[in-house]
This record gives sequence, structure tokens and C-alpha cells, in this order.
Amino acid sequence: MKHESNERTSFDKSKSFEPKIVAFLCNWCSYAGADLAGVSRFQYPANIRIIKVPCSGRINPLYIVKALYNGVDGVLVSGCHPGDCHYISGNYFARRKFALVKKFLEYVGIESERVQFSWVSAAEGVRFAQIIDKLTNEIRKLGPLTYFRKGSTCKGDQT
Amino acid sequence: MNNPYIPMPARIEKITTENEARDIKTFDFSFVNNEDKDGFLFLPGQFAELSLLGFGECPIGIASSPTEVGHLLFTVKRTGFVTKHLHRAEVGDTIGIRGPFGNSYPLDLMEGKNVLIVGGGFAFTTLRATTMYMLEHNNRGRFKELTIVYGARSPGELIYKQELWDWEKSTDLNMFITVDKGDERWKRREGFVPTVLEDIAPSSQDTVALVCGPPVMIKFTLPVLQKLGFPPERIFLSLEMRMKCGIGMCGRCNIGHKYVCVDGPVFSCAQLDELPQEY
Amino acid sequence: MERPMSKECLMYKEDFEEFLARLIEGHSIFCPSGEDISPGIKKVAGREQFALHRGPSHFSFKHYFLPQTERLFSFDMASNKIDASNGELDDNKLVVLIGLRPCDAMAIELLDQVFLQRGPEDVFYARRRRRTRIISFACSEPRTTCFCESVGCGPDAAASADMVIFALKDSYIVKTITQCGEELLNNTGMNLDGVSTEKLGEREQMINESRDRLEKVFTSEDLNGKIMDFEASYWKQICQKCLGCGICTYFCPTCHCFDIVDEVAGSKGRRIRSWDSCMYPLFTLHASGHNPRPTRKERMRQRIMHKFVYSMEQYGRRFCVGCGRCVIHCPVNLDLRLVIKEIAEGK
Amino acid sequence: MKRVESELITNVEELLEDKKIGFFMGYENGSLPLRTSPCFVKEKEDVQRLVWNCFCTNNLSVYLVSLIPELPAGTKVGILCKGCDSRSLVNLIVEKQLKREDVLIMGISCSGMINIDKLTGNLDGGRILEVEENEEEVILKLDTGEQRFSRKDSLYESCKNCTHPTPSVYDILIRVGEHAPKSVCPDPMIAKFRQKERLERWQIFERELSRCVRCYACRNACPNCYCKECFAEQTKPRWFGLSNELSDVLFYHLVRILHQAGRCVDCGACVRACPEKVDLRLFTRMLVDEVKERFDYEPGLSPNDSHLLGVFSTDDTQEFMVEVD
Repeated sequence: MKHESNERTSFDKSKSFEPKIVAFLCNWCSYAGADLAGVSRFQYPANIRIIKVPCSGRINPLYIVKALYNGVDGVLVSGCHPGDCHYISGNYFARRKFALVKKFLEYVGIESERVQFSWVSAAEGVRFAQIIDKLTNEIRKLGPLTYFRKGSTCKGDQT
Repeated sequence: MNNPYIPMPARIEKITTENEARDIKTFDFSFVNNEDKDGFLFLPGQFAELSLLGFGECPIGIASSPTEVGHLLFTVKRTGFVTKHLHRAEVGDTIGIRGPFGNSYPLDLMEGKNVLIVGGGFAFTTLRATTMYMLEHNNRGRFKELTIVYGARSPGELIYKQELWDWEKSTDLNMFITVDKGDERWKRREGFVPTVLEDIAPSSQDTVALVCGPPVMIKFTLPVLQKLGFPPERIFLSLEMRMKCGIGMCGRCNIGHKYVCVDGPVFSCAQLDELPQEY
Repeated sequence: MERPMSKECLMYKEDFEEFLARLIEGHSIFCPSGEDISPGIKKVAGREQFALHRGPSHFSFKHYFLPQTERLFSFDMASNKIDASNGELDDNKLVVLIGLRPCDAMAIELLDQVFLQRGPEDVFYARRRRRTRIISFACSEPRTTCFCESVGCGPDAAASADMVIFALKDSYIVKTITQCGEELLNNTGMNLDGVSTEKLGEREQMINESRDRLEKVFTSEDLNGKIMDFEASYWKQICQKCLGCGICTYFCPTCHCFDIVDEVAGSKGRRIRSWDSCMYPLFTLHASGHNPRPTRKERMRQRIMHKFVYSMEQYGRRFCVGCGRCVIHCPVNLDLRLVIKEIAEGK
Repeated sequence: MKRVESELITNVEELLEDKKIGFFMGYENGSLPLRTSPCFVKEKEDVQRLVWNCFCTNNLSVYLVSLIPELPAGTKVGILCKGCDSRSLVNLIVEKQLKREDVLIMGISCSGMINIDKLTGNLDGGRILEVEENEEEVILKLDTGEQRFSRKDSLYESCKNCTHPTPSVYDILIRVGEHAPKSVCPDPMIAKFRQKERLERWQIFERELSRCVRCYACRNACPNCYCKECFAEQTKPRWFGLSNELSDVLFYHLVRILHQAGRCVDCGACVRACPEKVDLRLFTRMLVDEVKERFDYEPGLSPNDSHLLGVFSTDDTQEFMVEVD
């Protein structure tokens, strides 16, 4: 991601709401896909903050809830396609976990677009940029996640 | 009604790393506002809560003596969350100090008596304060003979090294330094503090013993002191407890009905024998 | 609050309505909400919102004086500035807590010892306590779990109350205890006549009736006689079924332990004080990993010894008012009364 | 119920006599009316304290993980298990916290536990003297008269939707009534909640948990929550704040419930332990239904099951993944 593109997007930040999205990318596929997208100059919004993790199986639901609690508006967890996992079965285990996490957070009342999961291989630079674009637009439409952020509901501060 | 939880700002003037493992540092503070400086009257043995905004507080013994004007020393080992961030502070940073809390070593009881100080590892902080207080020229006369037995795991772990060597040469006190295991450059005594204490065998006649060190050292030192004839009411321990408020309200640092932050941290063995063995 | 000769007067139903209405104008009033859920107390806007409920309220009034979370001060880490302005209270009107039972009133008296009398005064507690007047109601129908008599409280104990009201069948006897109580009564400008001996007899009878309903579980001599033995073997057996949750300490009106932690968002933050419980593992965990109270046995022993033995030496008072909340809410029905009885009988 | 009690007592006496078990965990009469309390029976004369009635609500397998390591090696622990308790116990075995041979399971086919709040709704001062129960009714004898309650609609919600009233794994079984296991019908309450609007669901979630005082009774009463250091008590890092601010409370409950995915047997111990009557089942039961419907898996039925999230299958559905056309 070139430096000046950052300047441009942050310039029009004052006008419209720019969501903060955390992307947990698996080091072997999705991170390489993101890198490919950058190297080949595919443009996609700069709202995501990438956190590199060894495998999508490493993501504990605690980290997703912690990200939302810390004031992030959306979370993406992306790993290798089933079968390509560097650790053979990391993403298979993750898939079961993500299915239950997604359904539960949706059930409880957090918009389903806020927490998304995807498989991106190292060669799919274009697809990575499209996913991020789609994700950012969806979350931008939803607006900031205010009802779960730390400090948002001040019941505790009785004088 | 001032809020007892607001820390007094203090600037870090000097940081010295005390041991080779670089996880024990001594911080020298000076209060930012003068009225705090004048109000901070303490005696050796007391402690204070060092407060880092955004991280929390930790109770640390005051390592400097009130006689060392212009210096306020705290020796901190990096173990927990707050101490880890305190070790990242640099000279010139401002942190908060709350206190002084707790009671001091029994200076009045020690008046006109011999004093035996037994210290171990990095728990020598408040004992250093007491030593400096007693060595101060117009205080020295109030106490008779002063014997110090201080040891650490290895030569690198000894703290206040420069002062130790000076005290060894000085005639005001007899200083015994030992390490559990020396290295090739170590020429002095080797051996655990309790065994060294047994060899020196200071007379318990008219002597007060101040002991502070890791629990294992205390466990083996107390029987030696009893063997040497020290009665429980003349052996004093400085205890360590998890503390938050420092003023006897948050209820967590109690041993029996005594709060370590208010009725301690210095207890005589006689007092401790009455209290439940839960510390 | 010195205790002048207490004045007693009689109020009939309508006088009582009038008395309440006038109180509500001049002061902000809180009373038990009567529901079985927290916070258990509510602000009274109109006369109809005040109702008398049987036995102690679901939640004690402790959290009015010592909220579960309280901001000690805010700070800005960048500029190292501390903002300790805790903002003036919503209005400087006097606050009146009405509808407390004697056990809760005594609990507040015990908390006063901790936060006002023993060490340096706690600013936050003192600010609320000084502007609050307490009107307690004598207990006419104690619950099966109440044992206030056994710990030195009673259905008509005054304790920290400024005014005690005895609700008889068709009338109320108002007894002012402290100077502030008397001022409170005079401010409402009600001129009431004295109490006839017949009404006094009715009150006596009501109090004795409720005393009989109180279960005599153990007498205070039981406790004095049997100083709880720290090394005894019964502790292990008593605490075997305890789950180690914090219900008994959070619902106890005299438990006052708290934790101090910093909370940060960006560079701004605040230091808060929030309830803590000696039943939790982190309560006494040292940074070195050593924990003087590693298992539930030690923690349960600390909780009971503190309330019945240590507090006698620290404050000369037992820190239990017999409200029974820890008995009602314990998920495994570990009954403090049976524990004390077993210890008293030296089982 | 008297027949069941006597059968239970004779069984336990036998077991204690020929040293088959070190001690037995069952229920004894509580100190409050309509309450029972867990009891640990070691000697023969204590066995008389054991009872069985429709108020034996605690899930006793919560004690096993912390208790067994403290016992001398080789002592077996006898435990009285209802259908849901035995499933929790088996789940502990599947998660390698317990060895099957350390435990002697005395199963009891359960006809559902009565929700005390539904009985004590309008006592208005009456003192309960005695309680009687039979197949259809629970009768309270008060000093101010008598009150009858139909058994079926004063059960706990989790007992109304119970799928396995009879323990699937046991050494000895005491039959109380014929209760064949039913298939997991998705709990109607959960199905109804799913239809609600997203915002309304969140508001219910917030309102329900705004009462939580963070006493951690729901965690300490749950047999699945045996971690040495719970994420709620970690200090390096501290995951969420200590205040009872709503976002801290919701964080704790969201993550704790997510940790029950594929493990919760819907025994209702957390709902019963909560002093604030928070209906946690409205959220935990959803995962139980989701796991049954999606993976056709019910935890705690047989010790040699594999853990739901410990295995995978290549054709798990992945309709929730982001797709870009």
C-alpha cells in the first residue's frame, strides 16, 4: 500500500464515517494474497488493520470479541482454502468454530456483516482486494459499532 | 477532605541498574511540588505505593533513609504488570507516589542496643534505609554495635554494591557479605545467609534482629536466631502482601485481625506467633 | 450524630401520607424497589411508589454508599494530568433512605466504622453519608432466613437510623433517634400528638411477636465462648460444597472489600474502585505467584473469621447483621447459621 | 419418592461397606424449605441424610475436577447423577479431565426439577411446613392453608425441554419413571427469539444482562468451567475491565457462552445459580440447538465420543463464508 494513498483516504475521513476493521490474516495464504494485491497495485480501501497469525485455526473467539470491545467496527478472519492449509487441518477446525461464532454473534444481535470469515489463497490478490472492498462498503453502511464498545454504556459510573 | 487515592507527582532523577540480570533497578525520585516533599515524612521500614497512570500501583519499600536529604530511592524488581512498565520509564518521567504507609522498624526499641541486620536478595531495600539512618553521624551514637549479614544468590545479584564495599571497610559496623555460589572473581565468603549467620554467631545479649528476605531464607534464619538466644519479641520481620489501598480499607492484606499495610509491614515474631500462620 | 432524648409521636394513616408527601418535596428519596433483582433500591418520585416489603430488601443499601464501580479520578497519560473533580452531586438536596430494616441500618453503622472512624476518612463514602438521612422501619415480619437477634441486632434496633417508624395496624409510631432525625421531622412541619400507652403496648406486642418468629440459631455467648479455631479440622469439611462464587460477599451488607484498577481508552483513562471478594483467587495472589489463601477452604475461613473474630478485635463489633441474604442466595444452600452452630458446638 | 430414597440409601450403604467407593456425593435436605444441598457422605451413619425429591437441582459433577486429584490414588467417587449431570460428567471424560474408572455413577432417571420461584410466588407470609409431591402435583402445606401446583408447568425451562432424562452412562440405575429420551426439538423459546428483529434481540440481551453483578456464580456452578485460570481472571493481559459497566459484563458473558459451544448439555445450573434470575439459557440453549442441527452432535452421551470442536469433517458446510462474484 503506497504511502500517499493513505493520505488521500484519510483526507476525506472528516466527511464520511470510515470504519476501522481488523483483519486476522493467516500467514501462509491470506497474508501472501494481501501482499500480492499490494505488490500488483490493486486498489482497495485502507480501513483494514492487518494482524498476521500463523493459521486461521489460531483465532480464539476471545480475540474477535476483544477487537469489537476495543472499538473496532468490523473483524475479518481469513485463512487458506480448505485443503491448502500449511498445517493440514488448521482451517478445518477453524471452520467449525467460525460457524458457531458467526451464528451466535448474529443471534445475540451483532450485525452479521461485522464479523466475516473468508478463504483467500496466496494467488488471489484480486479476490482479496474485492473482498476488502465489499466488506468495507457493507460496514460503512452499518455505521460505527457503538453499542458494545468499552466506555459506550456507562452504567458503572454512579457518582 | 483530600482524596487519599490521588498520587503525588514525582520526577525520576536517576536510574541505576542493580544486578546483572538487569531486572532490579533503583529509582531516585524528587517531588514535583514542594509541599508534597515537606509533607512526605517517613521512617526507615515504611513503604509507599508507586503509581503509574494507566497501569496501576505497586507497594514498594522506601530504600533511602530520611537523613539522605534530596534523595528518595525505590528499588524495584520487574515481576508484575506495573513493575514491568515502571522498568520502561526513563530519567525525567513523572510518576505518582502515595504514602508513606505502614510502620517503621522499632527505632525506639533499638535505641541503646546492638542491632543485627539479616538481609537477602533484593529485599535489602528497607534494611539499607535503616543502615543509612543508623550510620548518619548524629544518629550513630544512639545505637551500640551494628552487624549486617547480607547475601544473594550470586555476586551479580547483590544490590547497592558500591555501598556494600564502603561499609565493609568502615569501622562503624561489621559487614558480612556472602553469596550462595560465587564465580571465579568472587573472593569473599560463600554460603547461605543462615549458615553464615551461624558461623559469625553474634551475641543475642541486648541485641535486636531485623530480618527481611525471601521466604526460604526467613524459614532457615529464624531457627538460627532462636538458637543464638534471640527472644521472639526482639526479632522483627518485614512482610510482603498483595495491597491496593495502603490505608487499611480494601481488606485484602490482613493476617488475622492485623492489616499488613497499617499495622505492618514490620512485625515482631512475638506478634506473628499470635496471629494465624497465613502469610 | 449524638443521641438526644428521642421523641416519639403517633401518626395515623393520613398523617403518614402527608408526612411522606412533604418529605418527597424537600428531599430526594430512595426506598427498596421490592423486586427480586438488582439494584434493589429506587428513587421515589411519587407517594404511590413507596411500599413496605417483608424482611430485608433483595439487595442491601451498601451499594448506595459504596457503588460497585466508582471512579477515583480520571487522568490523561499524555499530559500526566489528574482530574479528580468528582462533579457536584445532582442536587444538593438532602437524601433520605426510607424503608430500611434495622439489619441494613446496622450494616451502615458498621461501614461507617470502616470508612469514617478507623483510618483516614474515605472521601467518596463520607460525601454521600453526610448528606443522607436514614428512616428505618422496625421489622414486623422477619423471613425464615433472618437471624438478626443472634448477632446483636433486633427487629427494633435503631443503629444508624435517624428515625425509626413502627408500623402498627392502623397507625405509625415515629421515634426520632438523632438530632438530624428531629430536624427532619420538624422540617415537615407536622404537629403530632404523643403516643398513648395503649399504642405503646400494641408496639411492644408487635415487636415481641416478630421476636418469636426469629429463629434462635445461636446465642452471642455461643460465639464468645467458642473462639473460632484457625487450625481446626472442621473448616475443610464445612467448605467442601462451596463453589467459590462471590454471591455471599456481594450480597452481604457489611462486606466492603474493593479492588483498584486503571482503565484506559487511548491516552485518557480513569482509576476505578470496584467490589472485590475474598472468595476470589486473585484477592491475595502475589506477583511472585505465592498465594497465602490458595484454596476455597482458606477463603471461606477468612470470610467467617473476619466477620465473627477479627472484626471483634479491629472494631469491637461483629460484622454480621443477620439479614440472611447469604443464606438465601447461596447456589448450594451453604447456610452460615449451620456453620456457626457447628463451630459453636465444637463439632 | 420414599421408595427411591430407600433404594438409594441401601445402594450407597452397600457400596460404602465393601469399600467400592471412597465417599458418595448426593443431596441432603437444605436448611431452607424447598431446597436441597450437596452432601458428601463418607461414613455409614451419614448415609441416612441422603434424600431424593424434585428439588435436587445442583449439578454435582462440578465438584469432580477439583476433588479427585486431592483424593488418595485409586479411591473411587460415587456420584448421584440425573440425566443432565451424567452428560456433564461424560463430557468431562471426553475432555480428558476425568477417568471413567475414577467415578462410580449412580444414575437416576429424573422426572424434572421444580422451579422454586414458581411455588413461592404468593406465599405472602405463610410459612412452609411440609412438601409433598406425586406424579402430577406438588403440594405445599403452609401454616395458613395448602397450595397445589401442577408439576408439568412448574418445572425449570431446561427440564421442560429435557432430551435425556435418563443417564446414558451409569454403573447402577435407579428407575423413577419411564422417560424415554426425546429427540432435540429446537427449544420453542429460542425459535421465537430468532424471529425477532436484530436490534430487539440486542436490547433483550443487554437488558437481561444489565442486572448481572459479576459474582461469577454461573461460571462456578457450571461443570464445563473448570479452567485453572479463567480468561476473566487473567491479569497478563487483562482482557476486559473490572467495572460492572455493560460492555465489560457483555464481554464476559459472550466469551463464556462461546466457550460452551459443543459442550453445554443444557442442565440449567447457571440459570439456577444466578442470584439476579438472569435467563442465561436464552443464549446458551441456542448453541445447543445450533450444534444439534448443524453437526447432529449432542455432547455427553458416550465417553468415547470425540469432542465436537476437536474433530472436523471435510464436508462441513461453509455457507457463511464471504464470497465475491
